[in-house]
Amino acid sequence: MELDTGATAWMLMSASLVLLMTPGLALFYGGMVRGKSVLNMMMMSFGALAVTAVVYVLWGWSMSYGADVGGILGNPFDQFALSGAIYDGAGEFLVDDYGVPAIVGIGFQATFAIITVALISGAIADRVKFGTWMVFAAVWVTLAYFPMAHMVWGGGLLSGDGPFASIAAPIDFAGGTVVHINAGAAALVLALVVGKRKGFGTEPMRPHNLPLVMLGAALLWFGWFGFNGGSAFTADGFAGLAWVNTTVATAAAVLGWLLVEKLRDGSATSLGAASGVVAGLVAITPAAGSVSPFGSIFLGAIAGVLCAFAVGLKYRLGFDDSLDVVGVHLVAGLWGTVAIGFFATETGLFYGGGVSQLAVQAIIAAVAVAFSAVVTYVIAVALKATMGWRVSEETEVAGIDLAVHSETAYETIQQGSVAKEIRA
Amino acid sequence: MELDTGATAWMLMSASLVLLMTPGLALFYGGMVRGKSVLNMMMMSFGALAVTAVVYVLWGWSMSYGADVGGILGNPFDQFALSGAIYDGAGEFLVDDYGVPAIVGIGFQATFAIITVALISGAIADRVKFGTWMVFAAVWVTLAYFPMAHMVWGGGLLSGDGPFASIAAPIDFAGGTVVHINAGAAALVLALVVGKRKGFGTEPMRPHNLPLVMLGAALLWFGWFGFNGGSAFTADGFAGLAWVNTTVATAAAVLGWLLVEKLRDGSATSLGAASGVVAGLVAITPAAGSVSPFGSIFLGAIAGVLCAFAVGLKYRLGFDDSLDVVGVHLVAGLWGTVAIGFFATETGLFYGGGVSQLAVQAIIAAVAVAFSAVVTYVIAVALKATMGWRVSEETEVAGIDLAVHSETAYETIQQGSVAKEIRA
Amino acid sequence: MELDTGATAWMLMSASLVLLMTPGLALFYGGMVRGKSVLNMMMMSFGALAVTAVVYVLWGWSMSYGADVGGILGNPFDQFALSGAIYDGAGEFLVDDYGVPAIVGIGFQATFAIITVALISGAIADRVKFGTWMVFAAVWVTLAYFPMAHMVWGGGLLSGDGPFASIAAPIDFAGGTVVHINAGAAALVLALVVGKRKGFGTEPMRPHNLPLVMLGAALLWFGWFGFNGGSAFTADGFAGLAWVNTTVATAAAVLGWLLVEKLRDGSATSLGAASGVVAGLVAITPAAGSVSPFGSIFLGAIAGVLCAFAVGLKYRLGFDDSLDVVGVHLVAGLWGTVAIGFFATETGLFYGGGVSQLAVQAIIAAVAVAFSAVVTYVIAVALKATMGWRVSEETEVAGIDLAVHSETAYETIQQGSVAKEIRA
Amino acid sequence: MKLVTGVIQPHRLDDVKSSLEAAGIRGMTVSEASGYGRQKGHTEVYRGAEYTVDLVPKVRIEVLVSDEDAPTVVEAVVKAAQTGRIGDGKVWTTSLDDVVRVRTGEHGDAAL
Amino acid sequence: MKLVTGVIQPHRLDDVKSSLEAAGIRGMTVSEASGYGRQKGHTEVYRGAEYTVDLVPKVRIEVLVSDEDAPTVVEAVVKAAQTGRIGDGKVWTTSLDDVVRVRTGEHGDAAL
Amino acid sequence: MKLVTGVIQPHRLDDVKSSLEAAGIRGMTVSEASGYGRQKGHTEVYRGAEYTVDLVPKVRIEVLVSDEDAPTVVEAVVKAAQTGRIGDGKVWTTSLDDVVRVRTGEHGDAAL
Ligand SMILES: Nc1ncnc2c1ncn2[C@@H]1O[C@H](COP(=O)(O)OP(=O)(O)O)[C@@H](O)[C@H]1O
Ligand SMILES: Nc1ncnc2c1ncn2[C@@H]1O[C@H](COP(=O)(O)OP(=O)(O)O)[C@@H](O)[C@H]1O
Ligand SMILES: Nc1ncnc2c1ncn2[C@@H]1O[C@H](COP(=O)(O)OP(=O)(O)O)[C@@H](O)[C@H]1O
Repeated sequence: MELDTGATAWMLMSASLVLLMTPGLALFYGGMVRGKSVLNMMMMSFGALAVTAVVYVLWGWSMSYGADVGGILGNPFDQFALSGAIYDGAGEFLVDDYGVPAIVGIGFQATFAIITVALISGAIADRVKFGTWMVFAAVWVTLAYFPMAHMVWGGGLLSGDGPFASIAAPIDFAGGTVVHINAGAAALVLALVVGKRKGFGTEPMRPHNLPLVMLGAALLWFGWFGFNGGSAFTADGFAGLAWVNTTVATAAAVLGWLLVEKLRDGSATSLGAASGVVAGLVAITPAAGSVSPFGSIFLGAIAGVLCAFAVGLKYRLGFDDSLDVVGVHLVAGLWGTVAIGFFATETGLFYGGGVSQLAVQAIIAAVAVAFSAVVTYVIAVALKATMGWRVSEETEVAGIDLAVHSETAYETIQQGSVAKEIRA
Repeated sequence: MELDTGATAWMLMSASLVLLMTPGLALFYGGMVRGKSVLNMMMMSFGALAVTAVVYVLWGWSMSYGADVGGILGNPFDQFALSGAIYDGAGEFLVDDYGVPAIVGIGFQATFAIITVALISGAIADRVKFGTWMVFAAVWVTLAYFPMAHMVWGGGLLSGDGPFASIAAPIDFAGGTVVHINAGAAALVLALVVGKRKGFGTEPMRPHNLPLVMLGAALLWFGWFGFNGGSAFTADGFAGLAWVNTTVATAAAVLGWLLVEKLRDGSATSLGAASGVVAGLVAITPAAGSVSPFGSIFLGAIAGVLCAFAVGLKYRLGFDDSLDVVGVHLVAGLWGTVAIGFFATETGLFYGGGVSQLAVQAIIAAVAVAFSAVVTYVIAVALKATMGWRVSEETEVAGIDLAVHSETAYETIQQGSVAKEIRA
Repeated sequence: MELDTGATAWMLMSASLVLLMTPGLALFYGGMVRGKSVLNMMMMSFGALAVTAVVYVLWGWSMSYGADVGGILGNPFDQFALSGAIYDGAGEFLVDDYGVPAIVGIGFQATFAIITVALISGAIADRVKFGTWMVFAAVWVTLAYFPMAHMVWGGGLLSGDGPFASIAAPIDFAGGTVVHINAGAAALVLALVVGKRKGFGTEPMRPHNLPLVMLGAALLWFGWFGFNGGSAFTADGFAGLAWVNTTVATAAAVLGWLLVEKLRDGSATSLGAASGVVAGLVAITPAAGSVSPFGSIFLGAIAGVLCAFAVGLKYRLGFDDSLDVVGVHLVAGLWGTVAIGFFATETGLFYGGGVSQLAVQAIIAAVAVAFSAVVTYVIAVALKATMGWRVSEETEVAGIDLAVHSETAYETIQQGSVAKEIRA
Repeated sequence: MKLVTGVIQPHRLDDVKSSLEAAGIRGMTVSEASGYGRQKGHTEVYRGAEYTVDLVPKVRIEVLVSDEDAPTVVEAVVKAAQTGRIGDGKVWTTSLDDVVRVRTGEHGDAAL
Repeated sequence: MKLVTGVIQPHRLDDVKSSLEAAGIRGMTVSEASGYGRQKGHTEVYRGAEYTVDLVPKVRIEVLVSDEDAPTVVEAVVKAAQTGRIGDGKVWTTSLDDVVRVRTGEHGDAAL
Repeated sequence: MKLVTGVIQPHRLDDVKSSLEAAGIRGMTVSEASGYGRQKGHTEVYRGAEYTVDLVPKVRIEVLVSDEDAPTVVEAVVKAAQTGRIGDGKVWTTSLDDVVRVRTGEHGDAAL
């Protein structure tokens, strides 16, 4: 295949956009925690980014897209450290079917692994050891993310080449299963294994900086154009359709979420708007290439409504999914994946496509939940038994930033006036 | 036309950049209001974004670019919900003259409608009902924005196909009339209809967070590369020229604004720099494709100087255009539109082009002001009589965030320690 | 050459990304200073941006890429105000060898000049006159940056056409010498000439807003994809390689920095993570096109470790490089430039390439340091003798924002309630 | 000497300042506070979770005065701060043993 | 009348409030403070430079009470704020000359 | 027991702390305040609109001491806070009825 500079330009840009999502998430999450733990929250994203990027180059790409092993994962040694993945035999850059150099695709895919790991951190805010988190990131991305990416996108069990394709070809345009269901199910399991924050449900734990949350949501949205638009793998009509669907579904989700709040709580909130943004983005992710802009309005609005209700579940069921990774990513990820069965313009129920697409979407969603939950549980329990997850109660009360990172996020006059010595 | 992936890549990216401008504006405006109303200010942008995106897909595109009705607007039913706007008869993506899929152009155009509505909100900060604003957004974009876009860009009265083109072809590269004059005139009318904030001109209403303002200005600048660069509709020399003109005019406007401040007030301020950024960006918007980088320096510097003076007018004339939408967008929008008559390298007065370009630019600017003002006035007065615009005086004093959104932007120790119950 | 819209799209985007880096730097630096000088810090970046953009269009491009004068600089009058640089004789846009219009390349190059000047400001935070800084920016970019760009990239002494190319072709992919060594050496000299802040080394000068620092680091990283990726001048495999190397080296640098902190200080900090980001980005800059992703891991990790130690030097040696421009940009810039001699996959020592590449890299690094230091010294001393650099001690103590810009960054309740009069 | 302390509505501060100036008092110290009392607080909602915040923003002012000025000052503060609505706050007076002006070391009424 | 002032651990504020309510006291004024004492502060590290911060976040509460209620209030505050760990803070009582309710101008015990 | 309260320039806090330590006093409570007095404030300008801010940042310190230590403490604070420039602030002394250490419930001088 010849190099297509236009496709390549768009994929380079898409990779850059998706990379930006992780710091965007750090702000989104960081603004939502209390002022005494914002740095730790942000560090969980930055740490996940650092670990995952290195791991991806070493064995992540190979485990996702290397030689298939049982339909579950790629062989990590096949293209270890990208050997054989960048150049062809003649030393020229390998180019994919869209005219995009393989190395660009590698970068693009790495960013998906990164954001998925980072997403999970919101469920266990304010209370876990940074070292345990860093080890978890490396292990989880290896055992849960890379196999899932292989199964769905790398020609594995949940792909068009897998066993369920006989019903209908499963659709996951940009990562409803691999990213959002995966992260959301992991978040649920982790929240349960790690346990509640001291004071959960009784003490106020309100967002300390809502403009930061809105900024984070904005950067996520911006980055998501790469996430969904780039999943067309070139700059064409599908990328454009994904772009428009992403925008309008997200807009509708904001309206849906705000409407629920206005009717139920009496006020449409800015946190609701920011949350609606994410709910809409998540829901449209798997569907962005197969639904119409008109359909996206409904798909998005329903996502907003569903998630606005779902975030309350944790109080009723009593698990401390601190920043609602389950209520937003798992719920909207499931909805978006299943909604394809209704809204896909070619195969969806509402468009006369029958129930087979719906069935296969439900199956891959269920398999994804189960796979992620089991793998996460094993890793989480193993880490609990070895390194331990929790910081001390005193640290939680005094603030994890200070105890774990020896920093406080914001200077106040008093703090600034009492340093005793500076050493380097 | 064949698909041009390069042009498409640039237009996808441009659309993404312009979309980012609205949250950028939310930060820019949000930092400028007091701490007790930052969330409401940001919500006016996010709300405008959500409403306009949905409306655009439903009838906005059709009213802008659908079958012409009297040179004023497109028929909203022609391509309602984008029917017939995405695919050709064979089910292939429609592609425009630049090789860009039509759906990409639809996304790009939607972002312009969104930011235009959001811009207006700065004039009526801190004091209006959120519900009224949301309704205004939907109605105004329908009655004022779509027709203006149709008239200027959709082949209507103010376009090269309209009656004034006999003098000279009117130039509005990226939205001096459609976006900035339109929003600026609407802002003036709305500020007058809605009325002043309690304490305007006597109580201090200083920006509560200037780094946020500067961040917002930066994101606006960044996004504006899509706004102006994307208005070349492909990645070519014109896009490059627009890019360079945008940068250098903006830089010159910052210098112009700061110089006025230094000489008049004694200090060059960061708010002045951020404001100069926007003034320069607005002024170069209509002109970016038809002036030289050298000319842009003067065009931009004059914009900075003009606006630095214009923002003081509201105190003298006594209208509460809270965040100077008139002083910046209307003034710089008018200047930029008219300046083309002087600086256009092919038809401008300074380049030997005579006065016909200048004349036609003045005409389209005047028509745009008049059209926008009249339509806005009717909508604003109708809403005043029905839903009402103003929150109560107590709400204004106590802070609109709390009363309208049940939130406060920043946590303080006291607030955090007194919650009584959590329900979901 | 024919227009290549794909290459042009990527270069337009890259230019936009690099432009964003300067406001990103403003946030990164702004968050690191005390709350009473954040606006001044940010203004140094915005001011450098405004001045440099105008100067670049006037004579910067011509001095960098115009007709060679002695291998040191381009003739400023050759293409003054871009005359002859945009269009060919027939009035068509000039297009470069990659199919990119020359005007796009001009925009891209301008952004490099801008960020380089802004970088220096971190060394002299909190204490210099804004007017002196603005003059310095114009003079320094003219006498230090444009010549260096000419020498390295414009076919001058340090380029592949220069005298050292007989040893091996010097490599500076994206600006290790021109940008980072240049800015870093200038920072060192300036810190020495300007002198220490009152209280340096004894009073606490902690970052006032660490989330702002992390946001700044994120925007820098995002922008750096244009910096390094765009330095391939088209959207191809090299751009992709640069993208992946940039990501993985940066990730490794974060891990390296955090590891040093954990072992030495007991805590991995968020400021360390943000600093590691920049150290990795700087180090990979010259090398991004000539090393492998695997090699980048080591190159980046070493950069993180080196810089984590280097930032302490200023306390020991007693110069007040306030925000560690030397410890990060000079050190990582030197390391990255020299590391090419080890890690370049074609000519590096570790890949059997012998020592000639290493030698030539050391030479160009040394020349760059010497050139920058001497030129900066002359300018700095001249300004000291004429305009003066320092604000008064009282201003430093009370806060430079208030004294120099008549602003304070954040509103507090008291400040908001005592204004006496508003005039315009 | 007396210390007159007032806890008042934040938006009355300017008027109190003017009123004190009118009474010839040219110094005071101000700080932020939160009050809890008859005036009810407010409710905030974050993702459907309702927070009841019963502290209300107030401003505390402290004025050092000579014994004879104390009643005038109390009067001036009360008058200027009064809106008649619940939550207007309290003013109280304490007797002091001594006051020193840091700059000069002066004691007693001379320090005011 | 008396003024009972307490400097306590921030996370005890809620309990103190409940305890005061239980004692029939329905008003107080709260402000942020930092304490320095036996409780040691902490160390922060920025780019390898170590900062010793020996001020610890505290909350100051002020309660105006009648003479007879003062001991009860002191007791209520101390009990609710006590964790037994160093840094629990101090409570002190001052006699007041007068208290005024700003809203009504009432003086003395009626103002409480 | 006495309460010594000082309103001082923020940048003198460190010296005051050292000075108190030297005098054997190992506890105090600090809070932010703004002062209004002879020291003039400053002017800010936002888009050409000028704001006159006449409150100046100060720090308030409170030290509980035994009756006999009070004069020493006042002296120590005044000395350390003095720069001789307008705006150095005030220090005043109040008599207390009682002090309690929350942690132990100790009363009086034992609570200090
Ligand atoms: N007993 C008290 N002790 C200290 N401060 C009090 C007391 N009661 C009220 N306050 C302060 O006075 C403010 C107003 O009191 P509140 O009872 O709401 O209204 P009002 O004084 O008008 O009856 C409170 O917010 C609080 O700051
Ligand atoms: N002499 C003092 N004057 C004023 N406040 C004090 C004094 N001593 C202690 N405090 C306040 O009480 C708090 C707790 O004191 P500390 O000595 O740490 O513990 P404890 O009171 O439990 O012995 C301090 O943080 C400070 O706010
Ligand atoms: N009458 C007063 N009551 C309370 N605080 C006062 C009074 N006068 C001055 N202060 C406080 O002391 C500070 C310094 O006072 P100022 O008059 O500016 O200087 P100086 O005390 O040196 O004469 C003020 O900022 C204020 O905080």
